[in-house]
Parts: sequence; structure tokens; C-alpha cells
Amino acid sequence: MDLTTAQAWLKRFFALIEEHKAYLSELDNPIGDGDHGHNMARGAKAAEEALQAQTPTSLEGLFKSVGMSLLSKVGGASGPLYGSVFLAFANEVKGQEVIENPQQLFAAGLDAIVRRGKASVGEKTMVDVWSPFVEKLAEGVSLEDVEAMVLATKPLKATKGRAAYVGARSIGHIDPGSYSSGLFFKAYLKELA
Amino acid sequence: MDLTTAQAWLKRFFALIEEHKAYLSELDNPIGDGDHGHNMARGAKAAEEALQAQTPTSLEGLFKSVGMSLLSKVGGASGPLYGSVFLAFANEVKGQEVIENPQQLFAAGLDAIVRRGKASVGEKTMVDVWSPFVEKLAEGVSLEDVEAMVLATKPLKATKGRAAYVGARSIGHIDPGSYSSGLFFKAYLKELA
Amino acid sequence: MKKILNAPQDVVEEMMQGMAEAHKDIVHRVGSTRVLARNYEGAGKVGLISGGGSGHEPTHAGFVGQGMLSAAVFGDVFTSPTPDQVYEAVKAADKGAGVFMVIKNYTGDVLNFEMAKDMAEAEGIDVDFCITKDDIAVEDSLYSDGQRGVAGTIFVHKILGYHAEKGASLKELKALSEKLLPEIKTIGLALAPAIVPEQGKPGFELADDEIEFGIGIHGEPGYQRVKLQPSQAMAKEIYDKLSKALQLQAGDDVVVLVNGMGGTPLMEQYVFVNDVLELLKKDNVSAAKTMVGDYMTSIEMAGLSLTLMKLKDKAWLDALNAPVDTIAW
Amino acid sequence: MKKILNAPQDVVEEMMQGMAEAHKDIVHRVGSTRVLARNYEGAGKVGLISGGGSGHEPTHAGFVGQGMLSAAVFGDVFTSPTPDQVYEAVKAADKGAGVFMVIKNYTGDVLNFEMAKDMAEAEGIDVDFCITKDDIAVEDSLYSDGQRGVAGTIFVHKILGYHAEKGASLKELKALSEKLLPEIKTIGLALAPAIVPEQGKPGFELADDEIEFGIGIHGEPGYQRVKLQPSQAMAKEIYDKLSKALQLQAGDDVVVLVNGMGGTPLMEQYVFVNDVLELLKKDNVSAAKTMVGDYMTSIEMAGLSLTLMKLKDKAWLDALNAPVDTIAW
Ligand SMILES: Nc1ncnc2c1ncn2[C@@H]1O[C@H](COP(=O)(O)OP(=O)(O)O)[C@@H](O)[C@H]1O
Ligand SMILES: Nc1ncnc2c1ncn2[C@@H]1O[C@H](COP(=O)(O)OP(=O)(O)O)[C@@H](O)[C@H]1O
Ligand SMILES: [Mg+2]
Ligand SMILES: [Mg+2]
Ligand SMILES: [Mg+2]
Ligand SMILES: [Mg+2]
Repeated sequence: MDLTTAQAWLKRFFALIEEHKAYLSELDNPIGDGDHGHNMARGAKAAEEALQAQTPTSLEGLFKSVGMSLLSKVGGASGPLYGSVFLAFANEVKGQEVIENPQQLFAAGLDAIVRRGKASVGEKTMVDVWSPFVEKLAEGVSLEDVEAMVLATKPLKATKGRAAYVGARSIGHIDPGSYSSGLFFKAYLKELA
Repeated sequence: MDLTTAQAWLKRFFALIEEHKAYLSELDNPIGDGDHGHNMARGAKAAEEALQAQTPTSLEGLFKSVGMSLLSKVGGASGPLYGSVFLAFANEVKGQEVIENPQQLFAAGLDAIVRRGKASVGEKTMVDVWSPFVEKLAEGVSLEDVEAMVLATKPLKATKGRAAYVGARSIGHIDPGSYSSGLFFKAYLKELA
Repeated sequence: MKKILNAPQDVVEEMMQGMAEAHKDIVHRVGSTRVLARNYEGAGKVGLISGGGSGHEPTHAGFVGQGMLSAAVFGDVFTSPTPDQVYEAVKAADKGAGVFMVIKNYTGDVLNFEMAKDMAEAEGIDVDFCITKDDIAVEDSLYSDGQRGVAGTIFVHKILGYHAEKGASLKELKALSEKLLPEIKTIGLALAPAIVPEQGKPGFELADDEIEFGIGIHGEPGYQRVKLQPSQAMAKEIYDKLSKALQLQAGDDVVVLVNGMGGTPLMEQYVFVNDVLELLKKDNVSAAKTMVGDYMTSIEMAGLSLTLMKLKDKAWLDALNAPVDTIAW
Repeated sequence: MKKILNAPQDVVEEMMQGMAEAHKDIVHRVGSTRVLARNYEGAGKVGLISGGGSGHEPTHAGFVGQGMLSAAVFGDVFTSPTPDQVYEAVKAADKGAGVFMVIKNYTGDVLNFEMAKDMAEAEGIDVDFCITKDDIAVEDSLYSDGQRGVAGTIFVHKILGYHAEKGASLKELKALSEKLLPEIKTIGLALAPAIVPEQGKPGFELADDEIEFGIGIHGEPGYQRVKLQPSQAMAKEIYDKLSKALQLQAGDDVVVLVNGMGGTPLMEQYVFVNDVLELLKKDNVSAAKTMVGDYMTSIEMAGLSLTLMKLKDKAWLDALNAPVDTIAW
């Protein structure tokens, strides 16, 4: 994946976020504070504007720009998590013209999330999509696989993030951050296809 | 009218107040703050309790006791006005076994209201019932006369008291303090009959 | 009616008791009266008192303390206190130099305070008073009883309190009040009504998209009902009227008070004050001091009032800025 | 939605501007950032900052000033501020001795403040922090993310602010915070929800005769919905839980904070505090200081919270009582 494709990937991701904005916030309603879609859309808009204002000339520049936009516009829990992912990506692709090792890239992103959020698998956070995605990436992962990973957050009881305050009442709802992460991976897979 | 009759008069007045409590407050709603009935009933209850706790032995004592009760329990505009009436009454009957000159008595009450409230006839206050009542007392006044005096406050525009704040919108409503004053005079006339 | 209370008829009693207990470092209840007096003695100085119906908290008791009121008297909710209770406040405040009463212009308040004055004078206590009428919502000329006393009254408490503390005489306080009162003007607006606990239902009604300009602090009707509008428009409506009444001119100094009515979040009050300060800037009028918050409320009414005080005398600003020891200033 | 505002998306911007303008004697806005910093320099002292989502006014900016916070950072309504904005607050607060951050325990707040710490340390500014978790409504053991930071946080601002002003080091402030935090416990209750301007509808719903115990300051669900009950019963429900959590015993001293949520009149808050003080008396626990009013709100939510702080160290009381120059303490 080169700079142009990566740009297309992120563009696709931002479009998906905008498209699912209302749904993402709805998912955040019963178990959070109903703002995940608005938060992510605010960040996506800022990132697109930044990329338009100054076209990145490297993968590193692309990821850094997006990471800074998300960090400075999203706020809440998802802002620093997604922001850290992109900064980790930027670090990972330093000096590279194409993404040499996608699994290593996403692993670095997951690592950033876990370092920040200190959640492990099973706590009903985006980690529950990132972790299986990274694992399966080597052997090949399909859109259906991603779908399944997102759905698998439904029966979990949240013990991290705002959803932890509703405890057992979080069971039976898809985790919004997992859903948006699913969109991120789907955009990636579609761009490669 | 001796002490016993005067006591019966006031008892009758208090009963009328209690009976018309809701209606008096209702009258106070569109042009005031909807509390005239509650204010007067609070005072009537306190006055009755005071008379029970210490039976007055003179007309002066009776009026003084009621005046102090009203003054210390009613508050608002009507408290000091009615309170002053009874203190003026007490002053008027000093040393008398029977009320010698009813017109002079009520004139003293009216005088107290005007001294306190500084309202003249036509400003839509209880003065608009007290003044014609005092005037007509010498020639004889009937229950129907009192009724008519109270009703005559309806077309007036208030320029004194809380009702003055609604200005022209006070037109078309009976003045609550005039209505309670009407009850006071009716109780008097009935007691004499 | 959804309120945090026990029996509605006990609300004033319990609230007073709560204030006295919570702030016993500053105030105390005088026996079993409806009076909270300051702990600070102020011996030899003129006592300054105020009071009125309850439901306007922190007014009046919140302004009792050194440098401000000597005592405050509580009436029932939205009902003037009785003369004997006002007289108790006068007695508590009298430290040998007489007592000055700040009365808000409502017939009931005026009558009851005046009777208390008579009672006090009969006992040899010198009493004088002023009557605040800062609410210009309803035009004065139409109503011989004049305008209502509302939020601007707290400026009177503060400035007279400062001078009472400095040792001003009854006469001096009276003269000062006469200069001060005409320079203070207020207009309120409401979004939603308050509920008097003993009545249990709203004092007036407003549609979901309606606001009312000129409403009084007891829910008295204002001068205009309009559709909900942006804060900027509300600020302009009120500011223009106040500015005209005070004949504000470029170069003038004013003190600004945005007063929440009890149910209005500070978020809205600060958005509103931002719009007001913009208007002042445009007119080249300088806001020498700005206060924002709940000072004279109407229980839980949603709404606010704007008060402007023209600083005819710069010394008034020092009086306003002087530190005091009260619950709520 | 009936609110005094202009465009919902501008509410934080305009509120900040309003606060900065109205209180320019105490605070100023740092450039065009989301930071209000105090005018008082405090050179050579540790800077103390806090912040979080907006909608809790007067928290946080109301507590910026000499003797308390050095700066406060505003997030969007009920949304944690971003790391770059927190970093701006750190920079504004740094006067050479490092910056201490008081963070309320929400994932978003913790993450964003921690990132700001990383940014600051990369620029050579020493940063340390504490995380307040005073809300014991939701039991800790169940949730690995722990409990929410709510109204009790203002005691931390005040006591740490006092020591920062006295020249305490980052390390000393950290050690003090570790002693302080376990002694502060809070539980809230709600009668009616708030409306986030950009969402335009209530965050939760309660029937006309229902209240909810344990509600959070963003309308997070509490632990129990019950029928409306007398203030005494509400006070007892909350007091018993706090007393147990703090293991209060006869002879203990506490500081009491009854905190209005924004839409609750002082009348109700004082009735409630009266009931709380009764309960303390019965248990022979002494209220060394009592505060009543809107300190950490949830926009216009109707409801309140009760915070008790056990005075393990009497010096904490002096720190709380020391005068400060802020908008709202
Ligand atoms: N500690 C954590 N580690 C990883 N992801 C988390 C953590 N806490 C929250 N999240 C993710 O963040 C999402 C919520 O984001 P968002 O609603 O934007 O922020 P907030 O909770 O501050 O309102 C959750 O659905 C979850 O996936
Ligand atoms: N200045 C006045 N002179 C005579 N009567 C007055 C005056 N002001 C008010 N009143 C009378 O008082 C009545 C209202 O009493 P009430 O409702 O008990 O007091 P408030 O107006 O303080 O609520 C009016 O209906 C009117 O008759
Ligand atoms: Mg959320
Ligand atoms: Mg009335
Ligand atoms: Mg009344
Ligand atoms: Mg959020």
C-alpha cells in the first residue's frame, strides 16, 4: 500500500464515519453518553480539512497529520485512542514508501491503544476488534470476519470506559468504538480489494 | 353591639373567610398572586386561637387581640391593612361596653386603611367597599347593598397594590380584598339582624 | 410538583434553620423569629436590614454579614413578612445608632416595614428606609404604585452596607440611597415558571417556544410574550430599554449584573452576559464591574434579569468591590 | 429545547468569552485556546490545573485564581478536552516548578490529560497528577475503571491550591492528594435531566413522581429509581451510605458540601442540608464547615449531591477556609 492508496483508505474511512455518524452515537446511547458518532465525525472532518490544506508527501506525513487532527478535535475517550493509533502508524512507516508489513502496522496501533487505555481483550472496548483483527491478518481476514468481531462485543460486559458505569446493563449492546474500528478495517480491506 | 355580639360577628366573619378561602385566592389569581384567601384564612385561624387561649373581657381587648393576630400572621398587603383596622377599632371603643357609634367605628377603620395604604376611591382596593359602606351606614345598608359595592370593583382599573402591575388587564375582575371586606360587613349585618 | 422538601408549609422554617446551621460562622437565628442576624456586632453603627417574601435565595439572608446587611427577615414564600417580624429584625440590628431598612417596592412589603418602623419608633429606635424600584419592565407612569424592586436591590445592600460599616449616619444613608436608586435599572425575562410549594402548581404558563420579557420575581406578568429567540436578541431587547432609561452615553461607566432566576444554568447566563458586554462595547460604555449568577431568584424559575447601574459616582465602585463576610456576595 | 443561547455549537466558545470578559480582573483567556488562566502570576510555584467537559459551571474555571487553580481547560459540553488544549493549560500554568493536574476519573479525561502530560514532559515541563473518584454511587469492585470524579473534586482544588500557593512541590502535592482523596465521598440524586445543547433532548427520562439516586454529573445512570420522597428520606439514604464508606464515628469532624446540579433552587438545597446536619448531629459527628450551592453542576439538571470529607487532618480545614481570589469559591 502506497501513499495514494493509503489516502484513499482513510478517505473511505472518513466517509463511512460520516455515513454512520448517527448510528454510532445511537450505539453509544444505552451504554455511554451518545456522542461517539459526533466525536468521530468531528475528527474526520478536521482530518480531511488538514489533508486538504497541506497535502502529505509521505506515509509518515499522512498518518501524523490525521493523528494530530483526531487528537486535537475528538476529545473524549476515542480521541486519544485513535490519535495514538495514527501517531504509532506514523512512527512505524518512517522512511517507507509503501507499507511493508501491514500486520506490524496494525499491531503497533493496537499496542498504542492498549498502552493508553489499559484494556485487555474481553472488556468490551475497541481492543476486542483490534486484537482479533491483528491476529487474523497474517492468514487473511474478510469483511465478514470483521463484521463478526464487531458483533462479538455484544454479549460482553463492559469493565473499561464509560460503559463500565452501567455494568451488567452493557450486555446485549454493540460497543460503539468497536463498530467504528470495524469501519476502519473494512475501509482498509475494500481499498486493497 | 356588646362584647358577646361582637365576638359572634367576628366568629361569623372568620367562618366566612374559611368558607371562601379558595374563592378569594382564585380572585387574587388573575390580578394578583393568588394568595389572598390563604393569607386571610391563616390570620383568621390565628385570631380564633388567640381568642380561645385568652378570652377577652372588653371590646377593646377583643379588637386588639384580633388586630395583633392578623398583623402577626397574615403578611402581604392585607395583613397590615386589616390589622390596622382592628387596632383602630380597639382605640375607638376604649372604655365602652357597647359599640356606641358604629359609623364612627367603621370610619376609624377606613381611616386606618387609607392612612396605611394611601389609596383613594376608584383605585380598585378594599377602600372601594369600605368607603361607600361607611357613607351608607347612617341611612341603613343592606346585604344587597354590600354585594353591589363589591361587584362595583369589577370594572375598575387597579392603580394600587399588586393588581396595579397588570394595569388595564385588571379590568373585569372583582378585587379580592374588596370581596373579603364585603364578607366582613355581611357578617356584621347578619349579626345585627 | 417535584421538589426536595418535607412538608410544604415547613419550607421556610427548615430553609432558615438550614442556613443558620450551615453558616453559623456568619449568621444566627434570633430566637425563634423569622430573622437571621449577623454574628458581627457592629456596635455603635447604623444597622441595615432588608427582607421580604422567601423564594429569592440567596436574597436576603445571603447578604447578611460584616460590610453588608445586619439582619434579614423572612416572609412566607412570595409573601411579605409581618410587622412584628420586621420589628424583630430592627431590634436585632439596632446597635444604638438606629436602623435603615431597604424595602422592595411591593405594597405588602412597604406596609409591613412601615408598621415595623412605627413599632420601633414607639420603643425609641430611630428608623429610616428606602424603597427600591429598579424594575422598569412595567412603565411607571401608568401605575401610581410605581415599579417593582428586584435584583438591583443587592447593589443597594452592598453600597449602603459599606457605608454603614464605615459609620455613616441614618441621614447619610438616606441621602446616599436617594442618589443611588435612580441609577439602577433592571428588566427580567422568563422561560419557565416557578412553583410556590404551598400552591403546588406553576404561577403562570408559557408555551414550549415562548418567553416573556419583563416578568417579575414573583412571576408577575411582564410586557411582552414572544417566540424563543437567540440570546443576542434577548440581550438587545433588554439592553436597549435599560440604556435608554439610564440615558447611557459613550464614555459612561456601568456595573452589570446578570442574575439567574434559580433554574437557569450558568452556561446560559455566561452566553447572555457575553452578548450584553458586546452591546456595551459597541456603545463605548465601559463595564467597570460585572457580576453573573443567582443573586435574586424566583425559586426555580428559568430565566434571568439584567441590571445596569450607572456609575455616577466612582466611589460606588469601591463600595461594591470592598470585601465582605457574607454567605453569598 | 428552551435555552438562552445563540448557535448550540458555539455555546462553549461564547460562555468562555463571557466568563473571561466578565471576570477580567481575575482570569484571562490564553490566546484563542480553550484555556482560562489566572492573572495572578505565582512565579516559581507549582501550577495547578484542572478541566474536563463543559456544563459543570462554575467548575472548573470558577475556581481559577490566586490560592486555587492556575488554569482550567474547557472541553465541549460533557466531552473531555483534547490533549493539545490540556497542554496549553499546562504551559499557561507552568511557572518553573512544574504543573499538577487534578483529573476527574473518566476514561476520556484520564487519556487526554495523560497525553498532555507526555507532550509537556517532551518539552521539559514536570507534570504530575491525581485522579478524583469521590462518587461512590456505583460500587467500585464491579468496575475495573473505578468510580467517577464529581463534586468532591472542588475540595481537592481548594486544598491543593492552598498548598501550591504556599510553595509546595509537585511531590508534596502528590503525597497530599493521596492522603486526601480517600476521605472524600459523594453521592448525587436527580429529579429531572439536563439537555446538552447540541443534542437538544434530555439525556435520560424520569417520571413525574420518580427520582434517581446515584446519578452522575453527565446523567450517567445511578443505582436506584424510587418514588419522590421527603427530603429527610433522601438525606438519610445518601448520608448512611457516605457515613458507612467513610466509617464515620462519634467525635469525627467532617466538611459538608450540598451541591446543586444547576436547576435546583437554594430553597431546596437548604431544606436538604438542614436534614443532613440533623443526621450528623444524631451521630455526634461535627460539621466543621458546611457549603451549600451550585459548585459542580450538570447544566440545568434538577437534583443535588452530598459530599462529606472526613477531616483526618485538621490542617485541611485551614486550607479550605483560607481566602482565595476566584470567581466562584
Ligand atoms: N480504556 C479503553 N481502552 C480502549 N478503548 C476504550 C477504552 N475506553 C473507551 N474505549 C472505547 O471508546 C469508545 C467510546 O468513545 P467515545 O464515545 O467517543 O468517548 P466517551 O466515552 O468519552 O464519550 C468505546 O466504545 C470504547 O470502544
Ligand atoms: N394600597 C392599598 N390600599 C388599600 N387596599 C389595598 C392596597 N393594596 C392592596 N390592597 C388590598 O389588598 C388586597 C390583596 O391582599 P393580599 O392578596 O392578601 O396581599 P398581597 O397583594 O400582598 O398578596 C387587594 O385585593 C386590595 O383590596
Ligand atoms: Mg461517548
Ligand atoms: Mg395576594
Ligand atoms: Mg402575596
Ligand atoms: Mg463523551
